[in-house]
Amino acid sequence: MIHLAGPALLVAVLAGAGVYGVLARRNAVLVLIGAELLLAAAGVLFVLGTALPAGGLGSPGLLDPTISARPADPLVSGQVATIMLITIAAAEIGLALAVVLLLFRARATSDLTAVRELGEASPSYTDHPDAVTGGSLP
Amino acid sequence: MTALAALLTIVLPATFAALGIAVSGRSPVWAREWGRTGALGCLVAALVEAHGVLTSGQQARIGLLGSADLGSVTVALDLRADQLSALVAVAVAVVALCVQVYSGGYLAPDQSVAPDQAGAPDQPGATDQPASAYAEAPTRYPAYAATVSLFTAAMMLVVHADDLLLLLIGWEVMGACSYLLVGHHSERASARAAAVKAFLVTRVGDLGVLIAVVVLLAGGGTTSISGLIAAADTLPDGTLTAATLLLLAGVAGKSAQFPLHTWLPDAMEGPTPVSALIHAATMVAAGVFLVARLLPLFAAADGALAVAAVIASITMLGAALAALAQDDLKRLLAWSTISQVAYMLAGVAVADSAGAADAAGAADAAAADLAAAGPGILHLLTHAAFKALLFLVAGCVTHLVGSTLFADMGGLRATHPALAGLLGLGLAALAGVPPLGGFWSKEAVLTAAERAAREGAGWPAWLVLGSGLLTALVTGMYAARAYALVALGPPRTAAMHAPDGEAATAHRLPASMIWPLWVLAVPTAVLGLVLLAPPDLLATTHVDPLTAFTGAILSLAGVGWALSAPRLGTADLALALPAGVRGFLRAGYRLDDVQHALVVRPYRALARLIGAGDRDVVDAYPRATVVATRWAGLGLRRLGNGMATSYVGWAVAGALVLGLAGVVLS
Amino acid sequence: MTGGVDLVGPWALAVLVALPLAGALVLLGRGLPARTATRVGVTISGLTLLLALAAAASAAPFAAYPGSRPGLELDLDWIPALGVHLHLGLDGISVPLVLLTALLTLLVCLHLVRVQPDAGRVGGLVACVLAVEGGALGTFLALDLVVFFVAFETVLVPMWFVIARWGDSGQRASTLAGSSRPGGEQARREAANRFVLFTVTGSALMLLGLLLVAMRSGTTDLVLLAQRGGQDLALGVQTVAACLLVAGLAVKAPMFPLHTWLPPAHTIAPTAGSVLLAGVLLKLGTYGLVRVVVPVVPQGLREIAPVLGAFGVAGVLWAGLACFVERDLKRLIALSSVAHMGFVLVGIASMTPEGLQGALFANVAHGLITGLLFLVVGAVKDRHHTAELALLDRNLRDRLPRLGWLLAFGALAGLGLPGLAGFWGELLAIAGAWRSDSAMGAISRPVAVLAAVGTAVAAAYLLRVLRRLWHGPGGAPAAPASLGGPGRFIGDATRHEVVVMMPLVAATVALGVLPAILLEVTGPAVRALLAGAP
Amino acid sequence: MTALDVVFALFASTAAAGALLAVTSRHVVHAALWLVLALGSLAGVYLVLAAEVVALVQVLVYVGAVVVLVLFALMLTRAPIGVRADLDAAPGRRRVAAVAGLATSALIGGTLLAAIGSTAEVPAGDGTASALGSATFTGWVLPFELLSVLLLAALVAAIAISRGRDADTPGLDDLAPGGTADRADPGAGSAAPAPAAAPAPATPAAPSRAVGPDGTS
Repeated sequence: MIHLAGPALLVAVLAGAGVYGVLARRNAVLVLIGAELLLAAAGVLFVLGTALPAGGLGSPGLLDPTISARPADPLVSGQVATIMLITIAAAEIGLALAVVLLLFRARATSDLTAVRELGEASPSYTDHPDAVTGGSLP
Repeated sequence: MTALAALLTIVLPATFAALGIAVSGRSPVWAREWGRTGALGCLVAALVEAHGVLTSGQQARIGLLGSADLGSVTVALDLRADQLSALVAVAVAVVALCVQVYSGGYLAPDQSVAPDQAGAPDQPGATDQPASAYAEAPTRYPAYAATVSLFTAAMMLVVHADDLLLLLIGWEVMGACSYLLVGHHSERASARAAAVKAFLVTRVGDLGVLIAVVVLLAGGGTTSISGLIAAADTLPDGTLTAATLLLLAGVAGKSAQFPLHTWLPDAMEGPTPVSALIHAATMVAAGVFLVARLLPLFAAADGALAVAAVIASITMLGAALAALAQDDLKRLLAWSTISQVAYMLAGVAVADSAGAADAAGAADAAAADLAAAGPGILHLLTHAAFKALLFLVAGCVTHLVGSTLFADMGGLRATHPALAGLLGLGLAALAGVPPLGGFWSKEAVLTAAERAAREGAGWPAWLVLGSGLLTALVTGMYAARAYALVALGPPRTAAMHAPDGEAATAHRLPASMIWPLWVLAVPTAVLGLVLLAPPDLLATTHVDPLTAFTGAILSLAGVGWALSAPRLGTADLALALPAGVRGFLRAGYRLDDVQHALVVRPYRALARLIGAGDRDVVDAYPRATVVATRWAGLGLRRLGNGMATSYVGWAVAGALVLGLAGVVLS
Repeated sequence: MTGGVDLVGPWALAVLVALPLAGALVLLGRGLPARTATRVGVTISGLTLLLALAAAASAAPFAAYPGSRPGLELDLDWIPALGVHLHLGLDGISVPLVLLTALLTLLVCLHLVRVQPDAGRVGGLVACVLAVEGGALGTFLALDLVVFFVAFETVLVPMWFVIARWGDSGQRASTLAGSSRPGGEQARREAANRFVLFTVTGSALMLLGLLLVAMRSGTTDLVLLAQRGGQDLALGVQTVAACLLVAGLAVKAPMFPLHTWLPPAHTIAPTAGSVLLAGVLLKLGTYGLVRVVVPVVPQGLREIAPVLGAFGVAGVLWAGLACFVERDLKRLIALSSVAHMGFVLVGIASMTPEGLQGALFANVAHGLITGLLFLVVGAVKDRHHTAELALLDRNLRDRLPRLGWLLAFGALAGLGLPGLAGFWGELLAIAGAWRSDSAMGAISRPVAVLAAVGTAVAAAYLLRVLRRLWHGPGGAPAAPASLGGPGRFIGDATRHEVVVMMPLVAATVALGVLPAILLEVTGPAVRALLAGAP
Repeated sequence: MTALDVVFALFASTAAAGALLAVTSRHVVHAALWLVLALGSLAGVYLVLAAEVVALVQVLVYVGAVVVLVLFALMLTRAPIGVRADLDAAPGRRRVAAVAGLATSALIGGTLLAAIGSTAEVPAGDGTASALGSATFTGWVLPFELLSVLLLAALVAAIAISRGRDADTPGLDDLAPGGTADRADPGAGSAAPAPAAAPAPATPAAPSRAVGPDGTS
């Protein structure tokens, strides 16, 4: 028996921190840390979902404590989802770190602000739009 | 029988027009015969119709094109046959037949270079084409003959229409045919310009008819002429006034009345038989016919007839003066047509009150309505005869001398006495010399005007009377002047020689060009006799002896003055005028220039402006869309700056906005 | 009117749409040689015309809902989840346009048998023509908003191909001094893209309007909607829907300030494409106005009728004046379409029986006359390899008499000469505008007078063409020798070309002298359409 | 206020603090270690929420593998030791990021609190291994299998990426000879790439490009 407001607040804080981390960091690895926090927030939310009465956020039990008797969810959906989430996150970070490593080997940096080759304003971006649209209407 | 005949007067020429194009191919001979057959059939039909109408009374409601479901009303597109239509139809058919026959000789199929062409009044660019080029071209005769037939059919449609929509069809088809015929010698720039001008000026006038039809349809709920006449007194005043004034605009355009008359003198660019057709019986007469046909409407509308009278008065005198100064036979005749048509219009315009005085004696109201237009119609008939004669004679003269300029003519009496006699006959009828047809009809108009003036019709009638008397004098002058210049004096040997070098006296005219002249000479001389046993239409048409005497004296004075001019020291009466005045009159008061400055040039400038506006203003918006899209694209491209965190930032922002929207909206 | 002859059943309507589309698929799938492809096209379009005639005969007598059901009706479930029916019907409003479309397609296919564009495979062009026919017939037969929209859009794609692939690449306009128009490949692409972008934008607006109507009234069935006559829609909704629908359809019509896609598209398109564009595509817009806007949102249309009428008459005058200074013959004819469709818009905006009768009549007349003019001008252009008025040889009446007379006939018909088809539509549109106090209000009479003036303006520009091209000194060509030299041979219209054009000439004359043919068919339908409107 | 609440508050505040420090620390390795703290506390949170298996997995995968992986990555990319000012973006950008983070927190927190309500207290569910196991291998077996395929794919992809396919790809030439990637232990699960990339012997070549400040330390 715990108060649900706590986990909710924790989710909010983790998500906010994750967003900040993703947006404010330059180092690719640190950006990934932010992403991990976002995923973690999602995981907490899933587990919180298991703790909710049947029907989730739409359940009448949320507002009326007398209907708090919760029929057991035989599939324990929230927790299973969290586990899967963690797995996916692990796969993701493995891949991401591989990319970061490759980037570092190619560019000798893991600073994301220094890698802009795919940007439209890059001097190496040669596909001029006029070549695509074929000029203007008369 | 009458109904069938009336129908045939329209259908026969139209059918033969189509046959002439479709069956004859490029063979001019076949085309000529198709055209003549059509005209002959038309004449027979018209005579049968006239006989039927005169013996068994009028007939209305002859179906032609079924009915038209206009939405809120269904109009029956009917024809009618009454004395008015029958008499005019006979005149039209006679003239058309003469013209078809005459054209066969005049525009002889084997003679590719038309006589008009050689010495046409040289305007700048008039001969921008070597004559040989036209000689190579296939003959245009089949199309010409078919167009004349179609022209006849259209006029017959106007004459017989009992529905304004039908009348409008004939009315405008005539305009199109005149365009085709005036532009017959289209290798000449002047002919092209004249054709376009003829069509456009009359079309502008026709807008009046078009809108008048719409107004009457909206106000009266029908376009049937008999229906409208029956309802003339119950129609709203505004509808009546608007419709009649608009119709007058169309009349002014078609009948070449001031200020829309400028096309007619230029239309002399057409072959001479065409001029005879247009001037004598068809196109210009259609305007007067329309007013006569709708006279009860005009009479019921305030001021419409007064306006018509003013227009007619201005036109008849002004055109007569302009005719006096012309140095070209055909243009003189053209101006005389304008003047004479104004007589008819004046006769119709003043006729109402005169006719009303006698209405009590007429059989019924409808007949009285028709009879009121009698003087004008009588003049229409006599004019048809003598003007056709004059033009055809002029064509012969042109054929002989190869020019239409007075400067190239002279001494016709010595070389071709019979032709000169016919010319004299026509000109005397034009001048109103008794006892020719023209005299009676003109005096009938003047009598009607005088009676109307005396019976309190007010100043328009007086204006018509004064203007008419003055015009009689001037008409006598220019008619006699024309005769003096063409028939009297020594032959111009240089010009009277035929192209092949034969002596002028030996140059023979084809028979097909001669006998239409004699046919037309008969009514020219004796049409006045119709007043001895007038049909109902002319029952109220009288000639007042005193007025007739005054008119005749004035005409003869003009004739005498002009004929005696050589003894006064100048062969040409016009030379007695100051040079400036002469030039001004010859140019038709320079109204062409005014028209050019006030209408044509502004129109061209406006068209250029709009043309540029279409490209640079209206189309600028789509093109601006292109530019704007490209700039927007360039701007949005800057968002794709290659920085991964920036992309994530936009994604987060989007998610936040969506989430917020969800919260707010729920 | 007497009852119809039951030649065919309702299934004919579905076949009418499916037959040309199937033909198009067959032609696309098999790379047939040009001869066979055109034969197939002629066969299929001929069958379609016959079927259309039979269906029209079976659908008589013509009345329209809501007074009675359409003469021939087919109603099948299509998308049950959305309540969309495959609802086709043939009534007095659609019959003339269905027949016109079938006739023009047949003529175009016949024309393609001998006269083929310079570039591209003819089989594909015939396929596109048939696809356009199928889409257009679908539009004219649709009695369901969704079906209407789908068919309306179906026409777009093949038309894009027609312009972009078989368009006129030999434009010489750019060689003329002072002409800034590009030529060749770029011109084709631009014209095609412009056409698609304009019309797709219009379609998007129209779709919004259709959705609004469908959402608010809960049905997409046109018969139901027309029976309600907008009673279940609030005035505001009606006005917004009418604005969207009119704006969308006016692009296609096209209405005056939205018309700039039309001249390049018509000019660049091959003759077949030009004829279809003028005769069929433009009709989709005005047909939509009559079929959807007038009965479904009558009060909304009444609210915006003054604007529609003003733009319509502005188009009449604007395009007429622009034609007067236009230098390219084909472009001139194209611009004149804007003027003619201006009359149609004025007629629709009047919301009177006369006006609608005039609009429907002018629709058909324009298809016939402008179709004929495009065929003639296309023939002239093929022979001179340019349509620039200044470069074309003059004196057509002597040099090429048959073409010359056809051109003169077309021009006279185009300027609304009474006795030919063009006249009645214009007269009735003007008459409708004059009486349309209830819809157009204070501007009704000025609009009528200005529209009448437009007929004189039309005379001015068409006579200019005739004076320049038909008349004129003959013999040596006015064009410089570099454009082919004086010694080249230019033949008159072939028998084949004359045969293709003659039905249009005959129909123009027939409708001109016997307007009852068409007016009797549309009359009851028009009254029924307006009866729903309060 | 039960004991569980207190325990939860302890774990939660630790996790929150760790998370905040992890994203704000100017020391790379510290950031990684703060992440360890945060994720580890989350395991406690899961325990309090009666999700024992989840807590265990969290410890195993996150604290045990992922963080180690992160630390390896930091080492391999020559991450600087000590406080650095260039880890964060420009101040303006940081402010934007802070606003975005706060907005996210506010939105999520507000929504959740409004939805869950402050009064509802529900018994924590049971997250025993047997319950989860039966659930996973009955109802969730298909997603579970799909997940395993995903993991396998990620494993292969990580190897492929870090090893490269072409010999001429810049930077891959500098991998240790003998293919260290071959020594990757499939059984190590998601941690597989880490040993693959372990001993990078030399400074990356980065031809024709100035070596950034991160690479020079």
